[in-house]
Amino acid sequence: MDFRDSPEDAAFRQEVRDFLRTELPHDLRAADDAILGVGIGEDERERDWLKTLAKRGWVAPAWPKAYGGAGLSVMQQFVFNEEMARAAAPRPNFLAIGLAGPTIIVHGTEEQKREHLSGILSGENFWCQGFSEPGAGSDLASLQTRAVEDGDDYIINGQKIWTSGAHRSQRMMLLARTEADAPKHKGISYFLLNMQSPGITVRPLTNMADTPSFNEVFFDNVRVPKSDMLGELNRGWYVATTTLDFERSGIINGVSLQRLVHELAAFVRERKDVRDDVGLESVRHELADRAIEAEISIVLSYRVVTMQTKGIVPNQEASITKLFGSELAQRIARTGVKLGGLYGQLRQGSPRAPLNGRLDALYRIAIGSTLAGGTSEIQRGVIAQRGLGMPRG
Amino acid sequence: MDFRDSPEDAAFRQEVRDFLRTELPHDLRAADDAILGVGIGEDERERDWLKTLAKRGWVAPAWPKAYGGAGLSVMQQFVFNEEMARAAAPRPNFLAIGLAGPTIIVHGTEEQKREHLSGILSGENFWCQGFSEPGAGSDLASLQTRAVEDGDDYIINGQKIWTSGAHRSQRMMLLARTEADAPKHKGISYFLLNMQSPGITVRPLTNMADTPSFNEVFFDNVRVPKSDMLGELNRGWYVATTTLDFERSGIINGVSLQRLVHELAAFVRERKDVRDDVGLESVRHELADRAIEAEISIVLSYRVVTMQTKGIVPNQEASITKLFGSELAQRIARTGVKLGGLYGQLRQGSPRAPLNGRLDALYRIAIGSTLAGGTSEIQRGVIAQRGLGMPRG
Amino acid sequence: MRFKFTDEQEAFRGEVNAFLKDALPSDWEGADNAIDDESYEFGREFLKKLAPQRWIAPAWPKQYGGLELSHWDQVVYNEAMGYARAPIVNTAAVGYLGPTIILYGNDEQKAQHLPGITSGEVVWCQGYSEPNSGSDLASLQTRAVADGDEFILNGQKIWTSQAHYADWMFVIARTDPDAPKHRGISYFLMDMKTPGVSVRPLINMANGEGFNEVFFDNVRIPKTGLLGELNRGWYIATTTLDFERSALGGSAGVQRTLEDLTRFAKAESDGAGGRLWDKPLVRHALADLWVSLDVTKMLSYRVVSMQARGLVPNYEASIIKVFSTDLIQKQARVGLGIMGLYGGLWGDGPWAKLRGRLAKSYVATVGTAIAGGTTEIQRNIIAQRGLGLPRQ
Amino acid sequence: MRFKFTDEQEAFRGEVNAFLKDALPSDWEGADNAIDDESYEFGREFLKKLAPQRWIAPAWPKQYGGLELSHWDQVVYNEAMGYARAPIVNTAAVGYLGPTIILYGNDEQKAQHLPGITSGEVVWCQGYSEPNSGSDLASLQTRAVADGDEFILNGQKIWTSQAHYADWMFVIARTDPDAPKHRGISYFLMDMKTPGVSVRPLINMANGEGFNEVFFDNVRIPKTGLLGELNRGWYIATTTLDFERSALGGSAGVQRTLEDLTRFAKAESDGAGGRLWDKPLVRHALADLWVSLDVTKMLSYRVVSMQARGLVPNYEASIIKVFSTDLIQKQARVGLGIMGLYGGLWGDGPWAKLRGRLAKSYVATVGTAIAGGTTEIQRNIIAQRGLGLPRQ
Repeated sequence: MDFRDSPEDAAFRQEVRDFLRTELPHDLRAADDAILGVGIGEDERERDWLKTLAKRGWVAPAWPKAYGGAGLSVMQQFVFNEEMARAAAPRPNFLAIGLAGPTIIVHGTEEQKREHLSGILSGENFWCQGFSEPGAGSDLASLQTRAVEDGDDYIINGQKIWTSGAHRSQRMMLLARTEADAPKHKGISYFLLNMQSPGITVRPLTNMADTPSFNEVFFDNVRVPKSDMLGELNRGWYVATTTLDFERSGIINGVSLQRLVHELAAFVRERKDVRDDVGLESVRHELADRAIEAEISIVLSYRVVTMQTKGIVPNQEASITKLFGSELAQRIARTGVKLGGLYGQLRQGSPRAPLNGRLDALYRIAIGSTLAGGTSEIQRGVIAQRGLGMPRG
Repeated sequence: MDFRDSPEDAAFRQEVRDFLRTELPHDLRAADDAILGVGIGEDERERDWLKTLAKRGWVAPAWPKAYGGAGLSVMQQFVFNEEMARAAAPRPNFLAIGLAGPTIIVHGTEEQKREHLSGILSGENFWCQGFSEPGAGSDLASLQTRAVEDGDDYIINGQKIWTSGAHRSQRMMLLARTEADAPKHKGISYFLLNMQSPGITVRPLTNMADTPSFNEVFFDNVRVPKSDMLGELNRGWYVATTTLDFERSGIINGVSLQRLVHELAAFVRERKDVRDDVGLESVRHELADRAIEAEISIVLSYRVVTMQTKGIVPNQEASITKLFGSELAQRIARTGVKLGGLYGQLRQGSPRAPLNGRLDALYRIAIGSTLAGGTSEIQRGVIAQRGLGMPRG
Repeated sequence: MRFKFTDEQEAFRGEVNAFLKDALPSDWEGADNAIDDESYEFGREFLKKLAPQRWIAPAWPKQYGGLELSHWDQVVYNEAMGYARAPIVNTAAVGYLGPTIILYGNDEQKAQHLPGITSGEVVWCQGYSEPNSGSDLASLQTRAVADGDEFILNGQKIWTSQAHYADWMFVIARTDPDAPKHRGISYFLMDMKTPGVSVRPLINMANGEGFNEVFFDNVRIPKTGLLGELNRGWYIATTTLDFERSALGGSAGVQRTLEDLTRFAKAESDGAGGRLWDKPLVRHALADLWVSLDVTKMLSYRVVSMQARGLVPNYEASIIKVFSTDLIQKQARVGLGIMGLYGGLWGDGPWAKLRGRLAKSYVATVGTAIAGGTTEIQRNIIAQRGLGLPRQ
Repeated sequence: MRFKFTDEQEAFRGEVNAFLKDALPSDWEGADNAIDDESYEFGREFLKKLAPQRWIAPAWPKQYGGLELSHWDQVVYNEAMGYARAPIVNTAAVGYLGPTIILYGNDEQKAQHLPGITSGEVVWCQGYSEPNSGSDLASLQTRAVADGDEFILNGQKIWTSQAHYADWMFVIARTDPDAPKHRGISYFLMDMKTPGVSVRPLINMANGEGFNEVFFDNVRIPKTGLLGELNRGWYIATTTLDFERSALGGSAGVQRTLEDLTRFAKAESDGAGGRLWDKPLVRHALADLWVSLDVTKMLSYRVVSMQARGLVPNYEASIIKVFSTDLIQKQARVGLGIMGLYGGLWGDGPWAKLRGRLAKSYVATVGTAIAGGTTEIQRNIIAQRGLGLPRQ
């Protein structure tokens, strides 16, 4: 067992670190992005930074070189993501780079790859994920949105919910039912829907996390050409599992959390009034606990990525990592707003908000993180089953 | 609403307090008893104290005066118990005074009352409760011990478990099945079993709490005369519910817990090395939390006793009181052994054990208190049902 | 001992409830934590409806527009208002300022200010906190310098609730910079329309502009605006006032939300053919909230019982603060966990369950835990006064 | 990065397991936390079986009877021993004293003492703590006064594990009362049979006599019993020794108990037609224990990885202490809650499930949490060294 980077990984880490030190403008460094997970948007300077990344193939470092990526190994991707987080560098949009692109690379025709991949890599095209529907809960395959064949098109009717970023997306990864009578997993097709098509209505869901905002998306006789179907007719669920696999294999990056804990420590070191208000010992112990936990989160994610590197599928190991990380994010947020005192409640953007309002953002988002991508309850179920050998609950 | 003693209750409280101050020898004061719940045993000086109590009718203050009690109201009993706990006075054995006696007073014949009550009041006769059996869990009525008629006797065969104090008892409140084919609640009879009868074997269950020790009791063709049956044949379950009602109406006495918290505070005030070891602020805050909770426990028990006084049956109010009190006892124990440092782990009797080893005793007993008399889970079920209007879980 | 409200008190509760049924819209689901213009306007209108009953400041002496309500009646009143989630406006004036004027004000000041409060016409904000003064309020830096018949005020306040809506502010400022810090402070009554006063909102998490910064740039306050003696303002500001009863019965709102949450768990599917409230984890979580609520309620009643007997609650009041803050935060977290993604929605959309109340509570409680003394400070009070542990 | 043991390490694990299968009775359920005469005798016999493999002190240099086992091999060894719940005897000699003698002892001392340890013949106890010295060990009061070829020892030690069984004690005592407190202490090797030594057991909760008080009444130690230089004993006692590897892989025992507990939950009825492990509350509780166990294991591996690379773990080791202590206590509490009344039973009776292991662990952990630095102290280390917060 060895907890060290291999010599090659260490060299790569150094390369990324050097690159970030020399190329990333200092005022673009902000941990907000790593926490919020929004990704680079329309900001001009961030778009310049995206071009800098593109020169190395580091916009989509996991993609094969043939499609404009860097073909990094699983471990190198992890190292890359760690260093980006440590430097608080703005990152390309995950939905496009991490989900849509890789799914198209696996299942797309040559035309589809040509049409979509470059727009994703340039950061011009945002994507959203049209999987969830109201009432379906965690059983995604019970979706009701219909796609009916009509000449060269399909006509879509129905509704999606919890669609992050739908309001600014050019395309949607859309699942719709193309065969009503088939078993639920076998009548679904996967479309690369143009969000400018007539009949689409996007309505924001006002929520406490605000960013990335959730939306409802309504389809009223929306036409999607057959050429925008990804994979085969009625085989869309299998294409979707590829997307979901990419989504699930995302590893909680303990480095962002650790960075935040250290920023909190710095905040406390500087602010005597804060220390006085909450009592120094409480502060010490609470921060110490969070620091411990952030380190644990890092070690746990190392294990998952090491397993993936070897082609082993992490089961309860992934669940433990996710459970621990998401609950830790909540604890850090609570510790943070508590230490921030009255200032801790100020919103991002308020000039008096400590840590540029990241406490506020994390506090509002972290409560959702135990829900998104499998609630804590589900993770505990996996652990009971795979770790302790209990039957399904 | 008024949280004060009524003038009568206040006068009575003062009377008890004066009595305890003048009559209770100082070196008999020890909170151990209140925590352990053993009651006065064979100790000569404690027996003298029992006689002092007897002069006022305060051995069994709840019993009617006709039977040697003081006929106190529910509230007066509570006040009496509080003052006894505050003074850390040794108390008469609860199984005999609190359960066996009152049940006999309700259901016994004149002969049975004559035979048993005076031995209970004098402290000569100890009683144990032969209800639980292995495998029956919380469904007491599923008991398997058989009593078969044979001339003027019944012959008992079977086994009981968790029988506190069986090793030193003269009598047992015994439930046995007298009609095998009847519905389970309707074939049970209630016996006042002489523990000196041949065929009884008492085997201690070695357990971490040690005192009051649990036992198994085995019956091998034990003869009990028909005159020792309490109540009617096959109606024993209804007699038993009387006993169980007396058992359940026992109110957790927050004063014992509060006393312990104050003793802990005194211990910390005196012992600088303890404060240094655990850090003063931690100590302060942890003790403050326990002090708060002890006061809450007291207030909650006041409410229950007030309801009883008015003839209202406390439902979720009793469950809340019990749940909070028993979990609090555990927290106080944990706080206590932690603050005691290495000394906190020493057993009762060890000269270096702080607070005369009461920390040790409480720590070992408190973990069981969430099980005895309805586990915390059951209490939460009652609260969900009666407090929040949910269906049975 | 008595653990029941009297028949008279229950009758009074019925009277308040009947009024509320009349005064609030039939589909009233409650005021939001976040104050916006519309809800604020609604609150001011509601004040006007309260005024004829003398229910704006019911604890005040009758001669100043109150009813001299007993402590227990005030609990009944607050519980009814809290359970109905009636709008809350001008609490600082009713709870702090009015009683302070009654105690320290001269006749002119009483005549000028008290009727406006009890009629619901004039709304006040409180100017105590300053940036970086932390919990040591007395270290304030705002200066007031005498100039003829006026004082000239310069400096800044922070965390001023509803300053942007308020008509007047009661404000403390340093009038003798050379005196020991507690002895050079005076207490002023200031019209917010005075030139030189500017307000900048502090956007807090709850999406509301509840808090503000207020800046004073050569603001001229007439000498009639000085309350009590010069340089004695600190002692006026820190007087414990028997009229502050707004906290009594405050758990009624928590109870209503818990009932809402239970209804939610009853209505929603558990995804396995049952209802959410069949799940043991949900049942236990809600039962634990009920226990905490019950505990908090009992503790408040005890404090009221003490006050009603003329005793001054000491650490007993601190205990409530610790518990109720914790309860509201726990309720928000547990509630959001039970509600899933839907819990995070707010606004009027069809998916926002319980109108986003739990989400709003989750973010609003960040401030609550701090305001009025942190939990740690309360614990220290208990350790010291309740247990006799040494000061730190 | 590598998260797997090598094939060689796994082969070594097999070797240790095969040995244990042979050396322990077939129905071996594990050593008890509480040591009694019988189990102690069994432990000493077990030591004799380990000796031929050089497995008593496998990390020691070969010339002194060890195998110079690598850190990772030691983890494998400890995990196998821990999971088998093999008896633990003489750890102070193997972990602390032996390496100290190797470093500071003269040739005679090495020849006299080391072979007895690696052969399993001689058992040692540690005489550091004194009453009221708390965590400030250096404030010790036991005196050693030179007298001809001897030192005369007077005073008292406390918390001396297994003093009543030990053959020898390594003990620190004050030899210069006028020097600053760290500079007047010397380090002695003392035969427990020396006249004037008396042992009094401290009965602890676990019902065992693990701890003792040891009294010295004019105990004469020959000058050959002085280890290292006079008055330099404090520095010897506090040397961090690279040979102390007994803690590595310590979570294996916790894992076994968790597996036992899971089996219990599988076997027992839930009283409603199912098994205990069907109850969501039980499932979640056990899953949470598994997470904590896994976390503790990962943390230990990280420390080993550092040590294997020659780095000195600092607060990383403190972290493990905090977590594993908490884990064992939590496991005991959760386990007792799941097991109900049966969990509290111990001994060999038919109703004592898992042989009362959880009950014993519940009471035994009271000492664990304190020994070796309280959790609070560990947290302070992390706050200071890991986060740069100011000292208190």
